Amino acid sequence: MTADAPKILDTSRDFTLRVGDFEGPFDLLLHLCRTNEIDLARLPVRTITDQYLAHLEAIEFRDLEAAGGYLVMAATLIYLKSKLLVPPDPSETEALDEEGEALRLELEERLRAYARVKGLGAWLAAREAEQALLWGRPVGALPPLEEVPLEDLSVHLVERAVRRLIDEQLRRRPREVEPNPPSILERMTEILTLLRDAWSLLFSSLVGGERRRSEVVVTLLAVLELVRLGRIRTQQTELFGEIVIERQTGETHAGSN
Amino acid sequence: MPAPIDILEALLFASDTPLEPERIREVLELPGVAAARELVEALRSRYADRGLQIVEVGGGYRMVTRPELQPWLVRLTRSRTKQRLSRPALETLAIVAYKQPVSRPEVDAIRGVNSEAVLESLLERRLIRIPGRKDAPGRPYLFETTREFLVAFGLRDLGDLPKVEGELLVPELAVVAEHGEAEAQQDPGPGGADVPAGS
Amino acid sequence: MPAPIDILEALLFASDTPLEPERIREVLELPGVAAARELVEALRSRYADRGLQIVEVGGGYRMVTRPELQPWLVRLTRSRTKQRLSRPALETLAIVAYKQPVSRPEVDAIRGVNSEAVLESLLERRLIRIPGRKDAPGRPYLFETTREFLVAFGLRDLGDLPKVEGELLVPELAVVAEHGEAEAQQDPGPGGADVPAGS
Repeated sequence: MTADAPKILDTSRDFTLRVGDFEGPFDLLLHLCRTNEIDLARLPVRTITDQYLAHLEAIEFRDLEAAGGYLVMAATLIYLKSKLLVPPDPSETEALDEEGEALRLELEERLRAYARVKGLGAWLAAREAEQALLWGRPVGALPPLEEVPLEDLSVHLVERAVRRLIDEQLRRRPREVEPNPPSILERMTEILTLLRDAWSLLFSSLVGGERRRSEVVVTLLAVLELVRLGRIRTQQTELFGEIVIERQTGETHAGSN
Repeated sequence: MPAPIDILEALLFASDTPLEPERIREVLELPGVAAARELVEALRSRYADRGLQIVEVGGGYRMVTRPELQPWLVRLTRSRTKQRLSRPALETLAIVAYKQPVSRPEVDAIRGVNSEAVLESLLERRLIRIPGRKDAPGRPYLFETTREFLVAFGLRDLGDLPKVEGELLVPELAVVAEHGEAEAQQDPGPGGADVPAGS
Repeated sequence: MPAPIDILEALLFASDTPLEPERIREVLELPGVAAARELVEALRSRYADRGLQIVEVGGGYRMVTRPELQPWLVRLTRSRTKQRLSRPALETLAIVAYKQPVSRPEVDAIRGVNSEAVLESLLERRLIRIPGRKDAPGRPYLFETTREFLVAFGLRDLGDLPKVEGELLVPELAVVAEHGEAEAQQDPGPGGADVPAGS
């Protein structure tokens, strides 16, 4: 690197999405398994779900996007636990139906994979510490590159490169752009704007036609956050039924912003 | 003419990257790579029990200080402390090392969290690079480790990594993966745009 | 405890500036500067007739290669660069040549991949240079070819570049890339880009 060349790479934005002391839902789950000395090959769904939820309450989420990952995991665990409430064979305490068992197996497998990654990370850390004791030369002492003539150069190479690029551009069709999944904040604003004109909204109408999973998750989190802020109320009259979203009456108490 | 061993000493001293046996052979016009390795061994014994040593990393040889001299080197440069990698960075690096080339959605899926910021900082440190894009929806960037990675961790090659039992699985249809993929599709964005493509 | 002479060897090896006798005395906790100088002399005789030597410059000591080994060092540098320019490098150079002055986001957009590393290596080879910044969001650096470029390719001036049919367009994507640049500029993080990971 020439010393006088300005740094063109200056992207170090040191933002981390750490929540509590855990680097994501797997990290938390693995931590719970470790502290309980649980064999990953037999995940006790009931215990682990309760502990996971308890931890979730203790964690302060400053980042809604990160919270999403934790909530998805929580939903998975609760779903598994709900399946245990009606075991196919009442004599067994932790028996899941086929689907539940498959889900549990996947969870276990992913936890095991994550545990391996953590182990490897620790190995790398030890390696790094060892290497930190060794010092190389701060700069090489080789003759600078510009004293070395480049070989086999011909302007036709440059010409050919530019031709190739132009041809590629002609061939390339316009890109189809996927609509961006909205952020939770954007979705919250949208909901509030819609509620200015309508008394109530259906959750399903907010999610959009394609029903992409990311959309549903973002919308649900936005709704939950608005409920928490006291800006809206929700009603669901039956299980898996439509969720109705209403403006919180007496809106003034939440501040009229 | 200077002795080949002295020339080798100067070459190792001057080179800022590990010196492959083949390049030693070429520069010194030795009959073969074996002769190059022999010469390195001879130089090694010259440096036995001294302040410097010759290590094999990243497919070549490098001259470095002995580990026990670290305290004095720290004293010399006072402020210079090496930036250690964070735990998330090390874990992400482990995934890239074992599954390379690997895309961000895959890394995200294994870690269960968004790895964009971590990958970016690893790119910045030149520990990983982008060999291209994956032929998958959204054409996400692929990542692989660099030679600097081998050097930084004192590895001769990727075979020096510990064996893992079982595989690091990439969940096929995991929720996280799908979410990540969706994100990847909306253009590289600020992060994606700034990643160096290893040339 | 390691021998002072070995510590001194490591210090001289790892220091990027000449080492004053006073610094040596301080770091090694020697009784006086004279003792430091004596130690340097002892190390010097260890290196008599070898690939490296210790010279006194700018009021301090430095470890350097012996001048008579320079031809091999040049050969080593050449062995590294003997290959032709890589395809990405040529492509990037072509873009700079035909669209100069051009910013990195624009180069990125045309190539569809990040060109930072390639641009850097071209800068290093002095085939391109930075005449200034673009008056655009993020004020990205501009690149243009150098005289060395003309010399290397045997051109009298840029008018000697062969005409090509059609124009090289900067795709819309440039907006995204430029945005990335903008963020990078506003937010210079703690560690610079060039922190060598290993050494």
